[in-house]
Amino acid sequence: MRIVAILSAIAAISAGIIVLLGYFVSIPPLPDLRLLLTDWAILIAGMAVLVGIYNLVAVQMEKIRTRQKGGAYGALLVLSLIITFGFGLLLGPEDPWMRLAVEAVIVPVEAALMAILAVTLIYASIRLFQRRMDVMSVLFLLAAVVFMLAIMPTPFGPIPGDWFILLVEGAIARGGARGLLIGIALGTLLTGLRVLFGMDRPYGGN
Amino acid sequence: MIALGLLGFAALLLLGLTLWRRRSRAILRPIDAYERLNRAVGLAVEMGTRLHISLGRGSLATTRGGSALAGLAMLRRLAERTSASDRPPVVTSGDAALAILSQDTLQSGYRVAGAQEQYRFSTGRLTGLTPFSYAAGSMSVEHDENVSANVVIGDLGMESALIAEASDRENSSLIAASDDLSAQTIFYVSAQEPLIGEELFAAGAYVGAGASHEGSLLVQDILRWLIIITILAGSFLKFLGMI
Amino acid sequence: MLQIGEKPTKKNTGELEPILPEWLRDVRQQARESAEENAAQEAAQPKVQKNEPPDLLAGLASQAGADDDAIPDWLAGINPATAAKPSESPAREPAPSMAQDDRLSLMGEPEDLSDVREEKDELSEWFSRASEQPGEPFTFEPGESQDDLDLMSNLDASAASLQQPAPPKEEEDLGWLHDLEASAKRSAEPSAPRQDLGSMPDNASSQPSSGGEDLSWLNNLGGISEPSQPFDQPQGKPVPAQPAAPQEDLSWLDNLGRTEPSQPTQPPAAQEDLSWLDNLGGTSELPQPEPARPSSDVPDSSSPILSPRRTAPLSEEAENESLPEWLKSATEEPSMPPLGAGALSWFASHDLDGNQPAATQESSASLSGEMPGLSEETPSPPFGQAQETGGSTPSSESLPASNQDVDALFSMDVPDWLSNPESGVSDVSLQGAEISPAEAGASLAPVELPSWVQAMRPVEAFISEAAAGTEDQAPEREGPLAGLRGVIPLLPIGSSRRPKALSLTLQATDEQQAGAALLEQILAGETAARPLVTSSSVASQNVLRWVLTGLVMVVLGAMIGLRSQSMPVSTALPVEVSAASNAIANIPEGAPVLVVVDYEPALAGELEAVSGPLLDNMVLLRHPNLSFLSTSPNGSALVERLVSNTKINGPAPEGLGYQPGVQYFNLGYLPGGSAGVLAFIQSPQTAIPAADVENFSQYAAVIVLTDHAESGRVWVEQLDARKQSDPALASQPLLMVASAQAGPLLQPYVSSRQVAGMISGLPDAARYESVNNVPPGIARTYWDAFGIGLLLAIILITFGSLWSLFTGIRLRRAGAE
Amino acid sequence: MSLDLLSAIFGLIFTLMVFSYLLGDNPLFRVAVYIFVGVSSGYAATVVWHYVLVPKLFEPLRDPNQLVILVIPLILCFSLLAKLTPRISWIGNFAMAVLVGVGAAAAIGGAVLGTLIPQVQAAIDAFDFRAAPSASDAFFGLLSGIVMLMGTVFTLGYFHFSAERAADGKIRRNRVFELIASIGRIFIAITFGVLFAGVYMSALTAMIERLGFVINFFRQFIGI
Repeated sequence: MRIVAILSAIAAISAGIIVLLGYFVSIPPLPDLRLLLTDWAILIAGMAVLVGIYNLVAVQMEKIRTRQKGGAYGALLVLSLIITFGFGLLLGPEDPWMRLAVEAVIVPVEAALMAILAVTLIYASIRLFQRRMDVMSVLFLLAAVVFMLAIMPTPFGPIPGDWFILLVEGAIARGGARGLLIGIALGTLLTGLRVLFGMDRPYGGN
Repeated sequence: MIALGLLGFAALLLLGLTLWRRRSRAILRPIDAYERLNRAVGLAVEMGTRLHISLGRGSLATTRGGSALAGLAMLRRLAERTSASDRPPVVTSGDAALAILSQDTLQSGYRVAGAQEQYRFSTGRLTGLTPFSYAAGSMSVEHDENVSANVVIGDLGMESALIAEASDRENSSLIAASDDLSAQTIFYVSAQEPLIGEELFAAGAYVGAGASHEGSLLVQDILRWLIIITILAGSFLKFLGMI
Repeated sequence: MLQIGEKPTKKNTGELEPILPEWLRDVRQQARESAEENAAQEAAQPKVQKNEPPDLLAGLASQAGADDDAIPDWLAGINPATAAKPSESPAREPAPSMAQDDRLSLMGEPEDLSDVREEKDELSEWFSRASEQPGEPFTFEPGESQDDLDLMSNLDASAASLQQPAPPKEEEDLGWLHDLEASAKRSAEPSAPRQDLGSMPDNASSQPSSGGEDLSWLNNLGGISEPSQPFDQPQGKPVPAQPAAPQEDLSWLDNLGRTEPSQPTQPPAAQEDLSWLDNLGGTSELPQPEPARPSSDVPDSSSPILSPRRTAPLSEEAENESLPEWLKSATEEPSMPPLGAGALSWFASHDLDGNQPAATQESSASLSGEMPGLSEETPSPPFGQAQETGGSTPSSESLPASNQDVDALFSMDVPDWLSNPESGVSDVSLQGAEISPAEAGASLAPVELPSWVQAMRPVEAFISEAAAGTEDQAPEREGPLAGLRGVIPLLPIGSSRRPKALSLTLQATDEQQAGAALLEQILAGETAARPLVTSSSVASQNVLRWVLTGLVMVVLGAMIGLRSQSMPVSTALPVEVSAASNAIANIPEGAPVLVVVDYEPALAGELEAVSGPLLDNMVLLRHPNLSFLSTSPNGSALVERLVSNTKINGPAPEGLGYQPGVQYFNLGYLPGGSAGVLAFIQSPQTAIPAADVENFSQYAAVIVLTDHAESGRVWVEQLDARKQSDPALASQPLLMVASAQAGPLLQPYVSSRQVAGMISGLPDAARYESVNNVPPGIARTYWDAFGIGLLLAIILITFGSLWSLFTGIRLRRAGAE
Repeated sequence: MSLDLLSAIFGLIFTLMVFSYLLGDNPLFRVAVYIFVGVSSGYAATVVWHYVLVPKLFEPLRDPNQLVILVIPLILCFSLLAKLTPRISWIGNFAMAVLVGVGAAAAIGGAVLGTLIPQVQAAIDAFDFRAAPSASDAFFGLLSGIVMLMGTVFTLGYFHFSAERAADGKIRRNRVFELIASIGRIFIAITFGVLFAGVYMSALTAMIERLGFVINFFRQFIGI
């Protein structure tokens, strides 16, 4: 097993370094190798979806078999998944019947889930002071409310001074967002480097 | 060229600081959310309750994989620490490859902890292949599995509001971070102590995942100030019209 | 007779689950929501100590039950440090007993616990010799800091540490350090205390946070290998002691001290408790007929002897046990130690007669050292009460487990005569009332205790009487046993043969009564308040949800039902919107345009409303050939919906009459994220055979409809990289149509000119629509409802937050009062 | 019955079932959600099969020349099936390792080329007023540039992780860093406030769309 871990690490590091060099160095054949390896990764991720589907079904079947809480709902999930996947394999995703699955189930449920956030977000912001009563929370809610005020259409047109609010808050938000994005990029960079150095090996190696 | 230089510099710093950190531990600023996480882990072990760890839906074949890798590093450590628990944590993901990796990570963690028998394939779950189906599946886990704490770390978008709402309804603790700013905003308003910005990538260091995680935080600090200095100097020179 | 291995631990844990998570939440909320918790809130802590131990024992039992021998091994295996760093603690016994191993590995910090054992032994010895020393109360701290029972004090310490530091406590801690050093010098193994000191800062520094000692304690629970070197642990490398140890030691002590300010009024009572304990403590050491032997001599059979420390709190007596411990944490002074442990030490001390192994003597000695006096007189309640009055306590659910475990423990290694410890108490307590303080003082003479230990034997005849009597008795009204029932069994006076032995406990001084009264008061506050608060808060939360739902649905429904379009739309275009408008105007007539559908079905409604004006304007103005490419799996199915809702494929005159496969193409799904995008940019027809162009630069414009800043970023980054090698792409505008939540995140790319123009959210779309005279579409239809919805949200958030703020402040004031 | 009507009826039913969650978690909501998870997962798997595996893996196998190139990914892909059996799941580790390695490299490339360099460049370019059409534009540009610069710098500085142990034993950052962090916290709070407004507007638009769908359905049903 140890040799497997070592070979896996070698595979990950070499693939990663080739792709990374393909990003920054345009010396042939690095860019082509990068595309080839990313294609492989896409294929592996695609095959992983089939394994994941099995996992999804197996977990629900286990719930049904052991009569766990929600087992009956699990049966619904498995049934709908198998029917959709079965028909999808036969008919293809562009078939009108498959589009029906999207139009009749996926879009309505997702859109409705998104819609209920219009209530739950208000609820969460009302309860914010019950969670944290500090100046940052006050600033947060103040900024949100003022920004919505500046955006809000009224029967008399936009509120006076809306442009100034949008200018100042927009500038602050752009600056803050830029700082956050740069920070996240730094974190991503270092996380990726840890994997490329074999310090993190989530692929089964210790 | 600049990018390659930055990359090489970061790599060298990471190697050096990691080696250094193996000799002396870094002192990092306290982050309330991670203190809460460490308490939640210990209490879940102690009380026999379930920990729900959600790794988001960042596909590793895309650029969104960074946060997923950070979540996996944290998961590995949490797996070791919860290996003595009556109820092993449930790990949910919205990406199939990530779900497989979460199973591998759980197995590795338990193996190192000498508790292989704790591993069940059903503890590393794919709850959906699209963002909202993943969130909906995770809501069900929160509802059905007697979860005492939800640790949501990874790539999530607006669907994170559903997970936060379910956690609130189930009255379970929520420790959440995402690399997406919309999700961070939602967690900022929903979680007791929000994890914002790059704090997501500090998860490993704060749960004790090793010197490399500490080292990478120090490299982040060094690069951070280099970038700040570059921006300030560049802005000034640009204002003067010198560049 | 039941064996430990036969305990169905999961069942026990399952019984506890309904209680524990709720308690956990309550304690968390107390720790978080209030900076200065009042006594009633802090009273939640006894529940911790009351409820936690069963799980600890359950954990042990379950492992035993699952696999008598293997499980301790793997539990021990949880801590590679034991294998990785054998020489790290030279003073430690080389081979701890299986039971210790088991326990220690569950705690995950063998060094510390073995150290604790040593330390407690020294402390107890020190107690027995110098019980009048004023500084000695603090000598409880080290032992307790590593005691698995002070979970809540650890939790609250870290919680309180977020609120307030406690410099004075630090000095006390330093004083305690000196005391510890002093006691260490007197101890048989001088190196042990230093080792403890060395190990404590390691624990404290195991987490870099202010709650360090709390986190290290949690690491112990989690069974991680090296709480003292958490970051190096995965490498499994032993790390030498840190030079910063003293500092970290201070911080650890500081963390201990942090809880002090939360109970400024209690110390006097606590002090009294301590002095009282110390008086009793004089006798506690004496049962030890011999010094502690290395635990390597200890046979495995000692395991059940150690475990009851966790079992005891399950019983009614556990409550009593936890109360003084809790009172300690409430008063933030080291106070009355856990009676359960005392019970154990008493139990162990009697076991000495029953060929008790050396390690057990050692630990029992240390325990009795921790809680002198109690070790003698309190043991009877744990067992007698556990079986009879446990049901009347809040922890009644956990009672069966505790009884089984306790019985099992007795049945395993303990001589039968010891399995009924009440007898000792029954007659002890019986006599207590008659004993004068003078006699009590005399009873503390060391020489008397061994005889008392031996004299325990004949008393077993009283057990049944005592047990039967307890149910009928009224609870004690005063003294340290206040609120307990059956501690003093109704037995005929004279049934005891040792009037002097344990008489002191029943001598309640005024201070003890004050402490007990405070305890009762706090207990009453705790038991009364919690259920009401939670139920009402849950109800109010649901009501709030329903009210918000009703308001939003009714108001928006009315606006949509009325089809109101009365609100004017501003004609002032934001810079990025006008830039997008200009870019559309510059697209050549009939040129191919790539439209990337990169949003989830959840946001289809918004993205269709936001992209409609731009797409309609472009089709009306330039009649381009549209190629729809999806980078999300569901995207390709959303294309048809998009073109129909934006009336692109609708029949004229209402629609724009575009035909699929003629004026617009659905290229389908492009997998692979950035790699897929790069592949498509490099060679569209290779990536998607159905692509209508050979070269990406043939697209006159790229319009990305996205709900996610990351998706936009992928296109930005890949196009930027490609533009460096393909100058033809430089003139190709990249336009973003973004969801309102993604817009601000894409702004940096707009201001960096990587994105030529952007429409983000309904307001931009409505403005674009009205400025460019696009036929009114979805954006205009939604506009009025959007305005009213925003107004409603502003009002609800503002007044709701003010209400939240007001109630929060009121609660804090109430708490302060 | 046309597919459009069928999808409208199902859409209405599922929308109302999901809305019932606002009254509390209930079986209707859970039925809708579980069916949704099954259907969306099945559809996504279908898309992956038809758009990824078939065109990129299976169809090219017909061409012997492609076979040589595809043999490695083919082996890697099928080795993943070993993950279905824990006993031999290690066989799939190589495939996952390649995926993780490529993903890490993609993440690094995206972070450096997609965010770090462009964002730093954009922060600097905000002070380029040579193209400003008027003095007032230049003034407002400068004002906004300064605010953005402060926002970027203080927000970035807020996250500084390294700290030190103070004399009182508490762990805290250097005073300068603490000052920067406390200012950065203000920018972060305002930034999140603005982002929250955006998030809410998206949710509100979705709510309007769903309510509009329900109301229009009944309106057409009644014939108004």
